[in-house]
Amino acid sequence: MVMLALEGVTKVYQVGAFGRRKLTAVSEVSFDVGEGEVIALIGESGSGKSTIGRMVLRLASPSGGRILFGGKDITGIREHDYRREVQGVFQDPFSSFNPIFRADRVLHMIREGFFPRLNNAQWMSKVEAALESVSLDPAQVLGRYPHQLSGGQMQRMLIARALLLDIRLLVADELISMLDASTRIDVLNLLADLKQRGLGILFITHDLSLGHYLSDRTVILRRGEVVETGPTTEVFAAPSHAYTRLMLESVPRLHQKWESK
Amino acid sequence: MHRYFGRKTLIYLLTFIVAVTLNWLIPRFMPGDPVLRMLTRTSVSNPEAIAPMREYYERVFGLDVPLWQQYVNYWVQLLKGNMGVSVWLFPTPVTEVITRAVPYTLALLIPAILLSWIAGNKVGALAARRKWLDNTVLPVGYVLTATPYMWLGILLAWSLGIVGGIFPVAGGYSFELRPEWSLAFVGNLFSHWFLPFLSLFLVAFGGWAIGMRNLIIYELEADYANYLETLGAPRSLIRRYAFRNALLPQLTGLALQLGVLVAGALVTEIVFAYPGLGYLILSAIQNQDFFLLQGTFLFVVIGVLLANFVIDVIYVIVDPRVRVGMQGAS
Amino acid sequence: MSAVSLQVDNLRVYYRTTRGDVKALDGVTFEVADREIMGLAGESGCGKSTLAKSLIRYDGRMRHVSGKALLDGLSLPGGRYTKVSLIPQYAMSAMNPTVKIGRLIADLVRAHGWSYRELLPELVRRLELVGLSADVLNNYPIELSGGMKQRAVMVLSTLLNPSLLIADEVTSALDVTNQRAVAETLVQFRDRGFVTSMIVVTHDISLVYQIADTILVMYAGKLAEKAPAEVLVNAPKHPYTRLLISSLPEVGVRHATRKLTGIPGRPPHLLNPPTGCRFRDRCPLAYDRCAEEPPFTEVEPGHFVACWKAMSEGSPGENQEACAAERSGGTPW
Amino acid sequence: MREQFYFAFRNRKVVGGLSVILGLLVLGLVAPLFADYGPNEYVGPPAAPPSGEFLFGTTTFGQDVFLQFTTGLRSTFLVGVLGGGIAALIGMTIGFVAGYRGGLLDEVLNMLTNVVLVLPALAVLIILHAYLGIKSIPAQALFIGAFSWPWVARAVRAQTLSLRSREFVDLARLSGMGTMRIIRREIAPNMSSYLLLTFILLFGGAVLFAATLDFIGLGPTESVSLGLMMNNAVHWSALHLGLWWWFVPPGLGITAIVGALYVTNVGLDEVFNPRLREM
Amino acid sequence: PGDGGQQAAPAGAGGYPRNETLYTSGTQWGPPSSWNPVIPGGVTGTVGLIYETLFLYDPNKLAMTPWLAEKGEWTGDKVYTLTIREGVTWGDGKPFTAEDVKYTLELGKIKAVPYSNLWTWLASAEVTDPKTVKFTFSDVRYQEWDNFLYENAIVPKHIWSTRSEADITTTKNEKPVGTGPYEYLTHDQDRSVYKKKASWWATKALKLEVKPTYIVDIVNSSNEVAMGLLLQGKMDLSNNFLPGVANLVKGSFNIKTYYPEPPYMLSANVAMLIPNTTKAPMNDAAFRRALAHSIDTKKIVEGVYGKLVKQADPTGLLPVWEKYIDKAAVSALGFTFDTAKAKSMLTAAGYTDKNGDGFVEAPNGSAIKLSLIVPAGWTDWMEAIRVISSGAQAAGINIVPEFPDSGALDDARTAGNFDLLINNWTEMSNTPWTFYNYLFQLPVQEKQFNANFERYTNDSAWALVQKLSRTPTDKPEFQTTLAELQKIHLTELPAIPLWFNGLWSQVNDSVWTNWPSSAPDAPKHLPTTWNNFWERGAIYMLCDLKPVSK
Ligand SMILES: Nc1ncnc2c1ncn2[C@@H]1O[C@H](COP(=O)(O)OP(=O)(O)OP(=O)(O)O)[C@@H](O)[C@H]1O
Ligand SMILES: Nc1ncnc2c1ncn2[C@@H]1O[C@H](COP(=O)(O)OP(=O)(O)OP(=O)(O)O)[C@@H](O)[C@H]1O
Ligand SMILES: [Mg+2]
Ligand SMILES: [Mg+2]
Repeated sequence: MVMLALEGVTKVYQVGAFGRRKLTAVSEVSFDVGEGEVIALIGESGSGKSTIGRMVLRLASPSGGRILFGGKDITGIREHDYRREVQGVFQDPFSSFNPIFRADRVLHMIREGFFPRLNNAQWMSKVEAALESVSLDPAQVLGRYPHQLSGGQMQRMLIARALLLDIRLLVADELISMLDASTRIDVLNLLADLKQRGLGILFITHDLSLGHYLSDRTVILRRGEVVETGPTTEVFAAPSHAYTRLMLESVPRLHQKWESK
Repeated sequence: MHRYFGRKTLIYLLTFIVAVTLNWLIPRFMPGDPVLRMLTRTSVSNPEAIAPMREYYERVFGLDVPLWQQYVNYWVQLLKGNMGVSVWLFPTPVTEVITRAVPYTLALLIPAILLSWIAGNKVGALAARRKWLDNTVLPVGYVLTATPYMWLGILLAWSLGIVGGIFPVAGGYSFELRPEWSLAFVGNLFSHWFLPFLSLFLVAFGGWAIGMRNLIIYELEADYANYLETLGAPRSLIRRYAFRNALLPQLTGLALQLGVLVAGALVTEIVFAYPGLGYLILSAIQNQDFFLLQGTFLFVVIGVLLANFVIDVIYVIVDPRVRVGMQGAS
Repeated sequence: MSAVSLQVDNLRVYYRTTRGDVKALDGVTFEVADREIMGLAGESGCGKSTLAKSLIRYDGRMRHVSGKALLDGLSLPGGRYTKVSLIPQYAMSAMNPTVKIGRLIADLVRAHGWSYRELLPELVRRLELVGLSADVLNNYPIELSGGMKQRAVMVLSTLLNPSLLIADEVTSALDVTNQRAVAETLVQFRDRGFVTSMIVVTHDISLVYQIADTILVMYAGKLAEKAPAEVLVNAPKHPYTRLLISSLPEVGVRHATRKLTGIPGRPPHLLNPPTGCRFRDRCPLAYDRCAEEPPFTEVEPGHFVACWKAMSEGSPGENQEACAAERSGGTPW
Repeated sequence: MREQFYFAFRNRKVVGGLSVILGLLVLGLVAPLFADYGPNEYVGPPAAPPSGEFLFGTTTFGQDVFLQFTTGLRSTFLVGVLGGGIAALIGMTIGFVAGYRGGLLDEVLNMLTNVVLVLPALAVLIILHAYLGIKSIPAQALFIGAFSWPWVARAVRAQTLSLRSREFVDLARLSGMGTMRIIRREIAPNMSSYLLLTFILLFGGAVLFAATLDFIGLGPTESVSLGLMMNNAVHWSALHLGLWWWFVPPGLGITAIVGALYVTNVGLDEVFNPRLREM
Repeated sequence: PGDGGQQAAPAGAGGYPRNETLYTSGTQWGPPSSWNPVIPGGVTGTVGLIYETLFLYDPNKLAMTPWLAEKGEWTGDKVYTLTIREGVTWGDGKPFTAEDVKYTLELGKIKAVPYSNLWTWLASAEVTDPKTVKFTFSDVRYQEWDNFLYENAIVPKHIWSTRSEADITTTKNEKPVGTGPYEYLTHDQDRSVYKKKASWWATKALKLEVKPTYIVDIVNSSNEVAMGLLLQGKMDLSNNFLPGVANLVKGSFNIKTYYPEPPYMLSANVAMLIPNTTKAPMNDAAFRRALAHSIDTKKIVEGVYGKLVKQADPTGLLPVWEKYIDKAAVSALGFTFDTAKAKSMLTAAGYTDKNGDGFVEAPNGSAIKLSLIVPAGWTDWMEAIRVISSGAQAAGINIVPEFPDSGALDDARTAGNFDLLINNWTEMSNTPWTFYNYLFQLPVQEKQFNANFERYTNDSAWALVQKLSRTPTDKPEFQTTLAELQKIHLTELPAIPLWFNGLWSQVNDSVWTNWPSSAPDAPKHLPTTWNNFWERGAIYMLCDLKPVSK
């Protein structure tokens, strides 16, 4: 069942003084995300992945096309209501936390915005449940400062933050690219668990192997345009677009050396 | 490039318009009647004579037409280079009063600005290199920048002028001389110029030295410095680069500081009774000569704008980053 | 790979901090042979950059505690640029923004007593080799794109044919396609003799595997394992290396078919690292001997490892087979 | 935070600077309380040099220079705090809003900033003072503040621009926070050390500004200030009559306060900026 | 001559020989800007050194001295006949004629000329022969006419008549051609320089010769600059107010003042406390008198001015008019500082402290809080009103000193929006009439420009002032009218005389000697360069000077 659908979404940035120059970051992008489905949005730097993510999160508005959520144009949904169901986690765990506050502030912000009426005990039990669902020990992470947490812990906490709401779609923008190889896989596995619980995920990455590991379907983006899309296994097994092939050839693999050009 | 200068010009133009309007506006909504002031100040002894004179001079100063027309006239006249007639020094045109004073102010300001900038930067750069120099330059620099211009002026006038008797403490040149191109006269000009110059120079110098020292230290932490270091480049090369790069923010700093320096020059002139713009401004205030005050204000604004513009041009010449940014490349 | 080029012997370098010394490099001993490209891998914070830096230059906070590093008999740090050179991680900002690239190179080589004019033909040749025209010498760094800058820096760093080149995370900020180009250029530089040997620092084992002859894995300020690339990837002996490799998602591995697992726990803090094997707390194979520090010993020719278990096993044991079995679960393509 | 306090109290510049500032502040607050006459009253012999009775001597009228000095310190601190505070408030508001909101508003505010930036502040203040006749220190501070904010706005804008793209801001938006709340609760606290440094510089600037205005006789007329003391000293020929005790203390006071502020600023910069600590 | 003078470079390398040059200052407060004698604001000496007047006024003899005029007399009820002096030539060699006199007076028909009101009471001026001008009046104002005769310079018709009306009132007249002893040589922003003319009519006619070849008048930038120059001997005569100069006179700096002891200076004008008599309680003479008793003028004289000024006579009449003062009236009606008396006077008039705040309230119970204003920056006056306020407060009158900007103060004074202020626009002149004209002028208008700032309405006093103007000085009536005016002033006190401002003058006698002073054998002329004082005899000072022989 289609949950989120992008229809010919375009984003043009005005750059330079008085916006005299135009930069098309995203151009006529269409794809959809189903309930409990992981869509990998893969592309190189500057290809417009984050811009799409931000538009889906309504942190930026499209200059053209529509984004539908549950069949409704998202601009028609109250922002507050929308955010209950769609949340995001970003690339850089270190800059996702305001370094001067305790890390759990990100959780309490949700309370202010969405659950002002819960009393402390109710709230705490909710928080603990969310933390446990991302396999964090509440006692270990609550009340700590961001620099006292590991990258993986931080990202988990951010996911827990999203889970405090009854979200249906999570936009994960490069959420593991800053993590160490060993921690990265744990977060990735966590996302896979969430998917199993019915959460739709828009998984944004430049790392083909990560996209491949997790996603059901893949969208390959290049300079703001979709060059290839399809079920992940198919895209990776038989890339139809030259660009996809080039990327795949360039990926360094263990146990298999690059073929010399 | 065009866009960059277009934008800058727009800002300067806007500033100019704001300044002119402010200038025009303020005296018209403030207490005090300039004409009356002029008449009463010059002790016209007969009360009955005042009313007709007042009427007459209102016309002379163009104060008898509606406000909007005064505003338009003001611009028209201004663009013709006419800033009106001084009330205090009636009937001398304001421009004439100003042109007489300007050479003195420029003679103070330009060398003080340039020399302090150059010397401050050099010494600051040296200080960043040597611990002992740093330990002297830094405190001295802080004391100097923190010194109010007039106080340093007062101290210099008192110590080197009045007590020491080495330099004269007032005026542009001695009263027994007439301007001419002789060694004696130029020497005399110089000796009168020296102390006001020195006080301006010293205060500004402190600021630049500290600025440069701190900037160099930042620059030496920059990636490129680190890289050069890694490649075994000699300290002197790295310092040369750091110095060069630090000069750029210092140049911006110069543009930002212009207003302050001009202000410093004004008060210094007052301390040393140096016959420049500062002294004119003070007199214009004391004598409520709005026209002269407006004129000097505009003059200062135009001067600062022009200097800013020159700095912009220099900046573009020396900093490739601005140029490239302007072309919209990158 | 004949003569030894770089010899590092029990090198200890600490960082001074207010809370005590951070033991970022705590007694490392290894060699890099002539014409060897050695990959240096490990988790973030394990001391890779510290090792790289201490071969070139100590910064204000680094403290040499013991040991030495010799490059062709020259004691390091020393011979910067002519003997040891570095391609920095921050290639984008490595060049003075206000000086033309040609001028920068000229200043730099002259400072080392070379004539820019004489070097110019070679410089142009090398620029062309990496796909840059000689015009870039007349450009300011800002006028080049990120990739161009990276390549210009590579040429600049190796212009004087240093014996040892250290490339610190040169590819991590690049896209896959550029990453490959840069990595291959590094190999070319070695092949053409621009540099004698090379240390490629990276946290990406699969990348380093593509270009390196040998790979050295560090853990918490110490060496864990060094072996020829092929061996290290296919038959690692140190449990840490094994776990690390098995946690790497690869194109071909899918969660649905094979769930990878991470290494539990976090690396120890280097202010007060535990005694004995530093991986002990996270190691599934740890036993009482591990309380004693394992030496970094050669268990097979060219294969060094610091693990009691690995040493006692001597040859690939059952663990190795288990790993191989797991791998076969991946999609074969 | 605690670490910063630790470094602040170990930093010689911070400790030295703060001691001078606090010392003078306490002097200004306390010393006038012990005088049973006003700073403008003729209480001693005219033009007496410093003595046990009149620590800093007396003016030509026989006013107590020490009392004037200490009373003047109060004005100096007041004008510094108020003027610096107002400039900080304006500059930060404009900087935050321009940097965070961006777009047309940013263009307009930026233009405004640039215009005020190139206007020579002292010249503007002089004409404003000349026409309006500033009477009280708060009024003077207001005017000083109103013209010394642009560089703050610029700097804060630049910082906000970079903070705005930090992900915690996005996260705050995702959590339903409004613009002003984000600026107040997410962005500003992150810059607090920077804002403190800015305020210190503005404080010093305002003190110098006020002294300059007072000196040319455009200061608040109904109070005692250090600038006014210098003005009076010069006006009553203290230089020629050799009454150095009349014009040295006020200038020294200003220099000490402003210098100490600058030094504290650098010290704090070192505290907040670990990179500089080693120097 | 202007040009010729400029070309004739002085001896010495670009300078002026010190022993032939007189350095002065104290009059010119801004860059020299006008040498036009017709409009106010001319450079020091424009009238006096370059242009001259028909008469001088001699404050020692209280009499007019013919100058460009040989004589002038009332030849009819309303007719004044003036004979001009022979042998006077303009700087360009043309002779000075009766036509010049007529022409100059008729300039007054231009509205912008300060003496335009002359023609409201002067009917005609006729040249009856080349030496004689006959003036016919519609209203004879003897005092005002005398005043006119010695204060206004005559200009050469042959030059000025070529100028348009607008030119005449706006020209800077950069090449002044006059009859006086000096010609204009050059100027810069901070100085103007005069050179002695080769011949001056008075040398032959009156045996007078000005001694300095050059006069360099230095523009005041501030008093302390003047003090510095004076101390260094680089200035001979400073007509600035130099606070603290008393110390220097006592020291060995070659610095002298007119009197070697307090008050050091001659008196030039009277500073008065002006109450706004249209407001309560200042409209009550009893209150004003009580206020007068509360002021410690001595403290002002000594504390603020360091005894450089003199306490004013209660009548406000300057020392030159000493002989007109009605001593009996002063002892009966005068006031002195006496806080207790001020208090009792207040009580007697119904002003008592009803609410116990330490200050009196008006008889109707309303609180009194008055502000006393002087311009910000006028430090001596600022100090003075602090003394006045504290004195008044001690007597129970709540007066607070305030220092508005001088423009705001001008407005307040002109429009009558003030409680109390200080003003001193009453200068030494040929007649006390100017003083009473200043004091009592009627009608009080919406704007009072330069007289009767207290807005005091007293028709009989004003009638007396007008009568005074129409009375020749030598008539006994003159004295009696004056006495009546003094009585009215002392009983009503519409303005409270405080102190006599000095005719600030300090000389350094290391180059020039024989300065006017109170010493028995010294000249007694006014030692000043102030505008309008040359005609009050200061010109003689230049003739009396002697260079110190080397
Ligand atoms: N706020 C903005 N204003 C102007 N241009 C922008 C803005 N945000 C992004 N862009 C531009 O839009 C293009 C797409 O950017 P985007 O961040 O979506 O790329 P990305 O695929 O996420 O890249 P990366 O992998 O580097 O994160 C880039 O060229 C970028 O410079
Ligand atoms: N200047 C310093 N002061 C104190 N500790 C430092 C300093 N630089 C590095 N360290 C510490 O030394 C250890 C090793 O750092 P190093 O930079 O060598 O790691 P790395 O392996 O290069 O990590 P990365 O992959 O993140 O670059 C880390 O624990 C780090 O926190
Ligand atoms: Mg992105
Ligand atoms: Mg590193």
